[in-house]
Amino acid sequence: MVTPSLVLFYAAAALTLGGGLGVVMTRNIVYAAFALLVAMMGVAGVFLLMFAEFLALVQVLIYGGAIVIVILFALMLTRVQDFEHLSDNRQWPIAAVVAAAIFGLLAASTVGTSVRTTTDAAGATVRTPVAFDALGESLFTQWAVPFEVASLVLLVALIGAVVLVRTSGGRD
Amino acid sequence: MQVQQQARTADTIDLMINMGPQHPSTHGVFRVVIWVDGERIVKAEPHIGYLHRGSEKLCEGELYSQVITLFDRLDYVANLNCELAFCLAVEKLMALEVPDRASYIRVILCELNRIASHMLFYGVYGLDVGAMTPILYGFRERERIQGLFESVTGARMMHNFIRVGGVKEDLRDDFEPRMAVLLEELKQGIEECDDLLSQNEMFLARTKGIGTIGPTEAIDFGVTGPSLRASGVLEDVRISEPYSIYERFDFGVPVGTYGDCWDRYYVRVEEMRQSLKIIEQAMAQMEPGPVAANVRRIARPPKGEVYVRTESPRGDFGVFLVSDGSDKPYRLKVRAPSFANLQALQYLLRDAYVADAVVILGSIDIILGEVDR
Amino acid sequence: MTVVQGIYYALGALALFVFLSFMVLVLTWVERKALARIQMRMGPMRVGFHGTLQPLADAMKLVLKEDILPSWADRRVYWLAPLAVFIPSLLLWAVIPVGRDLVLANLELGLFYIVAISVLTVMGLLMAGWGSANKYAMLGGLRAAGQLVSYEIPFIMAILAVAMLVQSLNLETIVDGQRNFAYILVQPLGLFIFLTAGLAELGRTPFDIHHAESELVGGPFIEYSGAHWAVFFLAEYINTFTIGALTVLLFLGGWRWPAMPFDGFAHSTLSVIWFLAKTYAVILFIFWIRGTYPRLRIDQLMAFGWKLLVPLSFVNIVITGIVLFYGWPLWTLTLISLVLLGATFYAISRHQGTRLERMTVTVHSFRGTRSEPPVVQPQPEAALED
Amino acid sequence: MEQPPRPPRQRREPEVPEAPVALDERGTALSALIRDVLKEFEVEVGAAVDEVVVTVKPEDVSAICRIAKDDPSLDFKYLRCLSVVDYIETLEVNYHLFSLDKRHKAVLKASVPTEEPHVPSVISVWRGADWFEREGHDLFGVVFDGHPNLTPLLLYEGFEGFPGRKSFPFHEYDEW
Repeated sequence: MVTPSLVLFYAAAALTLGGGLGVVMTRNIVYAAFALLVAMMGVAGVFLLMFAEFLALVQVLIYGGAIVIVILFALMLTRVQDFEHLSDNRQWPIAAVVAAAIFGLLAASTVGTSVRTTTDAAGATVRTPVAFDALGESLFTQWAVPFEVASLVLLVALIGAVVLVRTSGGRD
Repeated sequence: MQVQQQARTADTIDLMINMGPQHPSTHGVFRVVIWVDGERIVKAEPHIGYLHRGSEKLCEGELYSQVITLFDRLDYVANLNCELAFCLAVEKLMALEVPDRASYIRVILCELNRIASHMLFYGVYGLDVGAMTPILYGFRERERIQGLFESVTGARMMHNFIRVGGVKEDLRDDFEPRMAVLLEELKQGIEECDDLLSQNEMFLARTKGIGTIGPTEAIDFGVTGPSLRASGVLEDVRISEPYSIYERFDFGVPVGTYGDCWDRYYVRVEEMRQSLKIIEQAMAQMEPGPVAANVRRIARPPKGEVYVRTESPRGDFGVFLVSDGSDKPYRLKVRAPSFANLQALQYLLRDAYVADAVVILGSIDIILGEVDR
Repeated sequence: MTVVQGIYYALGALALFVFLSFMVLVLTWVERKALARIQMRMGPMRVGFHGTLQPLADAMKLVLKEDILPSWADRRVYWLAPLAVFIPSLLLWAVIPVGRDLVLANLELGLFYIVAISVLTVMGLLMAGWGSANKYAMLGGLRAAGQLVSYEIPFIMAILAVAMLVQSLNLETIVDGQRNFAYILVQPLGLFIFLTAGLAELGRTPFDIHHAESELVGGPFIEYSGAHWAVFFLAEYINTFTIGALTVLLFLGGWRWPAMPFDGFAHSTLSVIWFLAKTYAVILFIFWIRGTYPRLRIDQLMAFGWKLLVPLSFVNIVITGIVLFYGWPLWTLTLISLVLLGATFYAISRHQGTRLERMTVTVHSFRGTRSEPPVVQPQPEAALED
Repeated sequence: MEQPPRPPRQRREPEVPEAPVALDERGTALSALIRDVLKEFEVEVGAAVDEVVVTVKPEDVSAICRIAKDDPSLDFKYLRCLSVVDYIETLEVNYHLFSLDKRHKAVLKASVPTEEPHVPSVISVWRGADWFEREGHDLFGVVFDGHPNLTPLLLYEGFEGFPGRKSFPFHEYDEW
């Protein structure tokens, strides 16, 4: 049965896939960044269809904001002509194998995860949205350490970026 | 010509930006090529000549009376000051005695012209720093002055009013009452303009400490006028070499301290007040009488050469006149204040931000008609 | 999701679009008239009574105008950029209520949605800047990115502090929480941060750095003309309207009357009018600023954002948290907030270059012919720097 | 510029009156002072209307300007104007100098042959001379030796001829 949700899901999935392909296939670094954004938006759409509004919005906020920074650096630190003569990498079979392996891993873990559902009065399965206060609470109690580690990683990346763009002869 | 090579903080490529000749903030057809590193200017190179009409050469082919019209078109916002400089030069060469009333009319009109010019600067400078309203305030005042000019000279901009030996004609009967009204309006207008922009925190943040130039450098570059006075040099041709009848008036010369954009701006605002003072005194001192000396229609100054400086709104406006005794100037060199002031631009732009470029360029108040001639 | 729901949302979106377009038309007229008042002129007077039809005429002109594609432009990016700016600005309104239940989707996460979507505008500006193949546009786009990303933080933090007061991210709940007093009375500091950051997000004077007519000649929009420029324009004014509406919703009590004798339909209609009136008051304030202030420089803007607004917004959250945690009465928060606001203004006024004392130049007076030599004053060693 | 240039206008015979010289006391004092300071150079001190005129040899210009600026009694810190006058056979380079402190003024003149107009640049003395010299080079073809960047300033690159000179046709030129 074709429901609007299914249509929307296919649309979101197509966006995700198209964006992902765009990232790896374009020669233009700015295009790649834009395509990445499209892929991220597609993922957000999928989240939304799964009633994970919070996750979807986080996706938009973090990646929307982050991609801007990526593009900024792409524009500032590279020249488009740097990539014109880039040929296809000869190691693509290995890359394909690795990609397939990761895909398999992700798919297996997704299939293996049970989704909490309840049944409403009419007997249809309804996904219960996660309560946000519970989400917040578990983030800052049970998962506080991973949360902080993640932010630390971002900090390190930030400092790394700053260090990378500085020449050794720079002042102060 | 490299302004100053900065120590780089990141390994980047400079972006070359061509500001002008079609750019809203270059005040005419002026082009400055700037190389920026991020938002910082590494190098700036001004290009002029887009408005070069060969005025000096054209003057050599015109009668003395016809040259005046060409001078109108040099500094086209302070036309009367240009006319005055030329007429003074010819008069000096001919050792002409200008009637008192004519001198007073000249001074009144020139000072009005100075206010009008500074008002234009005020408005445009507001736009340069991103404020929208000042230009309308400035132009309101300027419009009032030009209304009066129209009634006196018959033209709003290209007056052709000051003549060798005097002025074209006497003032109209309604001049005095109109002038009285205008003076009141201007007094209030200048205060309003001052209130609107001068002490605005953001305006201060944009102009204080930006584009500084010290007195020694300023003199070295030949910077004159308000831009020089802003650097703390007390130099005003009306004071140091009084021409016409300027020694009869009591007026102040505003002098800045830091030589930054704000000082250059405020010196001009203050100058408008002083101009009003001069006009008031002149109106009080003026007496009826002839307005033109007895000069032949086709003037033939004696052979010789003379250099005359006047204080135009932009600075030291000099006319170097070489006469061979004929009815046309043999050689006429105009020392345009904007031309010399603009040379300092490269120095002023060192280490500035892109946004400062506009503010700095605006603060030296150039008129391209005069720069290129 | 059913088909009926889909149709409902589609119709709602259409209605929203029409409503917003109309509001933009009104806004442009109001802006021109307000600025004209400030600048002592008449503003548009020709088309319709006092130029009321001028926005329509302008819109028609823009649509009929030739759309120019610069030959070096990156076609796809160039044409997509207006949409990338416009769609987020429209999407925002999906959750903004103009009255009780007058909203397309009353999301529980309303505020979070707004925060997330408003980030996306940057992309459009960057795309426009990059796609135009113009150096001014490029600089403008980069400036926009830097500015918007920086000011996102205080913007979010100011919103968050309000959400803490209500313990909800739902906009209607937030308005309901202000049934006794508007939050401007509780968090004046929050309002200051929100409005300032909001102005920066909008890119309006004094933060119109990426347009910067005087140096960048319009920034990212420099190459656009006709309908595509109109789309940017539309988005910009919708965003202005959004900030006005959000200010009213978060700090000024939304559509709530102090006392309302009616109920039912009359109540809702009057509420909406009341809400719009408040919004326009805020927007007029924004226009007033535009008529008065010059533009900041990019580094000053960044310094202001990172050195002042970001710490302040964190402080705002901390004090709100402390007051809420210890269950102190809310007027203590008002007090602390006001003190901090005063301290902020004092700090700004003490800042070199923006000192509030009157700056002036020396006037040397003379009488008669002068013979004294001019005074060459020593230049101060430390020129004013910030 | 196909047409041959018009014959240059003849200068009038000196039947016309000369402008009277009226030096004030500052000027008189200055001319004595200049004679004193510049005695090791071959200079000729005269006067024109109200200004002291110092005629110098072109090769001395740079050195004399340096002295004029640095000597505390002359103190010509301010170069008011630098102009070139075309006297058909010679080009005369005029330096209008002014002292802001002492308030005296003088003109420095150096005549160079039109065929080979070479004057040392004074840009190292006054930075403000930069554009004036470029203009002189543009319009009159005077070569200011030592100027770091003698590129066209007012004219477009590739312009032929020197439009300031008397020999340049007045109206018969191609519009750019």
